[in-house]
Amino acid sequence: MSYSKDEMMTVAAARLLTDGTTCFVGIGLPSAAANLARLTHAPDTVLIYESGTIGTRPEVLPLSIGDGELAETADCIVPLPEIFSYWLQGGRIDVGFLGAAQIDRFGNLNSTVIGDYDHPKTRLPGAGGAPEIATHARRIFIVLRMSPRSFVPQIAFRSSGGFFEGGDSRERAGAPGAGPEVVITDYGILRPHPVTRELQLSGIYPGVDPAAAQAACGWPLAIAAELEQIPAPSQEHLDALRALHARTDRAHSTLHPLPL
Amino acid sequence: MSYSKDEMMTVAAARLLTDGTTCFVGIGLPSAAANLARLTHAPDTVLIYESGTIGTRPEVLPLSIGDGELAETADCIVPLPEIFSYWLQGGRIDVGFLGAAQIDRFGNLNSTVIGDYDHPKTRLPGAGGAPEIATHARRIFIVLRMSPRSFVPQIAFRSSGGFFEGGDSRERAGAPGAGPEVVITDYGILRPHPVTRELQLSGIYPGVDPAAAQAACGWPLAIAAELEQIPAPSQEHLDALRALHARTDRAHSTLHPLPL
Amino acid sequence: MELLSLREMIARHVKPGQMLALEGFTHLIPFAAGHEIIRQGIGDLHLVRMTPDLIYDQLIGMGLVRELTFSWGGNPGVGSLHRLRDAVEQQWPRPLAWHEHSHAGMAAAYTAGAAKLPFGVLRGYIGTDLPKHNPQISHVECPYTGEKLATVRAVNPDVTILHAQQVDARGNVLVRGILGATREAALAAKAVLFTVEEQVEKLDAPMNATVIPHWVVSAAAVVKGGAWPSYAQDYYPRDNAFYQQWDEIARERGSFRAWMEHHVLGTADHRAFLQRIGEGRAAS
Amino acid sequence: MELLSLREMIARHVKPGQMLALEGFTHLIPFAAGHEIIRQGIGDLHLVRMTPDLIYDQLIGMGLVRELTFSWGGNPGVGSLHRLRDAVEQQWPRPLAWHEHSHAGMAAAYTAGAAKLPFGVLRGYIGTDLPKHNPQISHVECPYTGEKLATVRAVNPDVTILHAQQVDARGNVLVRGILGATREAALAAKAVLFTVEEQVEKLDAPMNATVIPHWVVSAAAVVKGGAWPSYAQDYYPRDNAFYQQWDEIARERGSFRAWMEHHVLGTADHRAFLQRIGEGRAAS
Repeated sequence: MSYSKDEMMTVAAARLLTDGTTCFVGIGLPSAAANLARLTHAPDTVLIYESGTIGTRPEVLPLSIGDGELAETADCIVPLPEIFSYWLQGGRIDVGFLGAAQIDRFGNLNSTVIGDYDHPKTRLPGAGGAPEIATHARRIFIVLRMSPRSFVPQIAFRSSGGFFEGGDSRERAGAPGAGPEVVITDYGILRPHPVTRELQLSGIYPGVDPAAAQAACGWPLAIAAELEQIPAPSQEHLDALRALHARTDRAHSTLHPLPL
Repeated sequence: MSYSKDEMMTVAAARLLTDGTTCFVGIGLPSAAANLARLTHAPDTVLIYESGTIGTRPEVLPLSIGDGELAETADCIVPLPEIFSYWLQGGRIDVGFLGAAQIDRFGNLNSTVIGDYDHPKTRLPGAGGAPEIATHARRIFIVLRMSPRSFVPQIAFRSSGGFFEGGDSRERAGAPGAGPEVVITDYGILRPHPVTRELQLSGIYPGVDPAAAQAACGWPLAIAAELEQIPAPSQEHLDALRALHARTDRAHSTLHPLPL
Repeated sequence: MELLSLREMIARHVKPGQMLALEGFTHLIPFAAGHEIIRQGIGDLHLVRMTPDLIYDQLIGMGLVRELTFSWGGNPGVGSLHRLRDAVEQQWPRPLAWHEHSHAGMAAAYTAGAAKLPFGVLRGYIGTDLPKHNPQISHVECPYTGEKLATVRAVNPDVTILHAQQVDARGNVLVRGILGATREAALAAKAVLFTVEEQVEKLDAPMNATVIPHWVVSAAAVVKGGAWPSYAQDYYPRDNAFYQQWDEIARERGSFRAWMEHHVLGTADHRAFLQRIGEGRAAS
Repeated sequence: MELLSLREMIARHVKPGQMLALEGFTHLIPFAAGHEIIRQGIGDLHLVRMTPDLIYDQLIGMGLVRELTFSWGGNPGVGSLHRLRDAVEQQWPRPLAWHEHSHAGMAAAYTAGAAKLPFGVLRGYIGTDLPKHNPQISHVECPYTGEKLATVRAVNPDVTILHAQQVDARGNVLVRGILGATREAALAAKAVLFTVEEQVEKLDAPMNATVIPHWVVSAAAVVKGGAWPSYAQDYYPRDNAFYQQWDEIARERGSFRAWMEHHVLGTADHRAFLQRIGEGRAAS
């Protein structure tokens, strides 16, 4: 059984979701992982997209966060301001699933700029829902492919906060949620050290050398005292993920008639 | 053609509404007057009840501000908090129609207590929507039967503000709306003096002696330089009002089957 | 969400001393749940409602209420709530502390509660005496314009109880018609209980219907007619005649007590209560 | 409300230098209206949108935009908005000032705008660098708890333009499906314009549907397919394939200009625009 790095990563992320979890999902890998969990071991995962759709069960992955599929399969649709006030800030989200362009050793994320903010080398899309997801969701899962360009000693801009300057600096700033619990990469899984809150390699995928993970990280990556050997994806997860991607590719490449 | 004092008062209030006016309506005489206007000379009056029903066209007068009739005939229904934030405070109401237990010479209203607030002689229902209607509606119409007990020199409690202490004290307090434009009574109509803002008798119903109005007022009621002779209700208005009340009485005395 | 009998739902989730909100603006007032609280004699309550209506008149008159937070305390279209007045004016059957808002203020307090903000902001209470008597009303300065605006302290009930039309097999609840501040009261609370007209396999809910998802509902009970004499849109109308009769029933302490004993304390559940109302109507 | 042609509605209501919001969160984005602004060359605009999307990429690339207020500036599910990037990184075709929020902050700014409050409050921006760069973000202290909370200055566009499914004979507008911040953007604005899929005698609106009443709508224009390549629930789906193609079209200045000239400047109206898109698809 062979599988790609992205498949391993998506399955590893999905497995972390237990059934009945209320999950605030961003587009991309987070959406794939959360839907994979819902379609396999966690059928009662409640998916919330920031477009205002609550309890969606899409058959294919949405390309945008507001595809019609999300509205049609939702338990309810609420105005977007309400998603952020009553539902996210209201403390009703168990897990916030985030991606980013860059992460630092304390799980702070940058999705805003590379270079100077006012005269950026590269302007990225920006923070979107992430700052308040990172603040309010009880637990934060981050999904990000590892490379020295994405796992950096110093992010150019803090779009959303993880453990801030480490230690208890997050709690002191008054953020209600517990902060990043896990960073799922294509090498393995990072978790914060319980005291310093610095991200450490805590789990490694089959056949991956921890030294390779360290080489892919832009800061000197510590390895946890007990390094978990993360199992390969099950056939069930792989089959479900591949079927989901196949359905999604078909749906997104379908040319619909123009509304003439 | 004979008519009652209440009929004269209701028709006088209704006539003040021009077509297309957006009107925030309370239960009782205001609701009767606004619906009478809608059913006669001002069919496009937009009625808004604080229950969240916008653009209602009830066939019978609601007993409560949230009767099903209001929901069934509304253009839309919005949550109650939104009525007060987006619609009233949002500056979208032309006319706020208020009643009260007591009024003072500056159009301030009391619907809270008679006697001391903490140990009241008579506890009244309270302010409800009135304080912010009185603040935000562009124009305020007040409907109240006149007597020395209701038109008083000093109200026991200011539930909602009219012209405060008179003069420009309302404007200085930052209330956006223009304040009470007219008080419709069962003797005639009072309007504020343009400078002092003290209410004066500015119009009198047919056959009513201005001295009788003065006797019914708890403060020395000034009479405007030009006292308007208000015409009697038209047959059309009277017929429509009586039919409305007859329909309403029938509807409210109908015993519905219990939901067993 | 768990589906329980009304008796069990109230017994399990409502405790003496709690802050309770039974909401519904004229529409969908959870009378059956209020009556069950009376039958179980759960007291020392801090009740919150925009419009106390008849159900709070009954709870207050039965001596179960310590505090009341509200914005309009009358019998809609009829007049006074005599039991509320008796409690305020004569401390009967026990003294009542009250915290009084305008509707806009109460709405902002629920909205802040739902958003888990400690306060709400409104351009409100200008020129009124209410802030003098309610320390939950204060002011804040706009950091951009310097304007002074009113604030209200958020309201976060221990339990909010609502009535609605339908619950589905998974526990999602459909609310149709006039909403009042029900959603805000629900989301502001630590626990949310529903009585509903019926359980259905799939909600009769078009896209954009108002649905409370199952995972924010603590428990629900099917109670047909559970809002009577208030109403449930598309099920039964408001019993305006009863609202008018209540004025007479509640005017005197004796007639009030007798009515409550016969109709509420003397019946086992809401169906028996409605039957007794029916018997009275047949006899008159 | 008056029903106009799209050309006349834009000509009459949209002026150079205004603050405009074309809202719709992925769904119901008013593309036809944006294209008409481009055809009429109305410039020097301050554009507001949570997600600038392709339509603002086009307006920016055509040099019509002076300022941008936003919270996420990408091509959803695809990547960058290349014209937005070019304006920010290279000041092409003109410099762009930008005011950046989080989604929660933008939502609070629209909500405050709709409520005509000068600011909105949120427990937000904690530990982020955004407040350092956006003076529209500040803080306020809770008068009850002392907690320091974030504020955002209200957003009140001169004109908000939206797309919706239906307008009825009296001018009421039905919006169905994902709402985003459309109602808040509408109610925050001084004038509200709608393009709609169709005019009907009576809206296909169950109780509690989202309807914008006729008297808050300044003008409406029937534009079939007016949200394409975004979508209109129950009318046509999002053209995800076009969103993916846009990445290639907009990557270079030349290909972008050529595409805009051929498809937008070179067509008289939205129908002609869609026909030209269709011709391109048939040829490929």
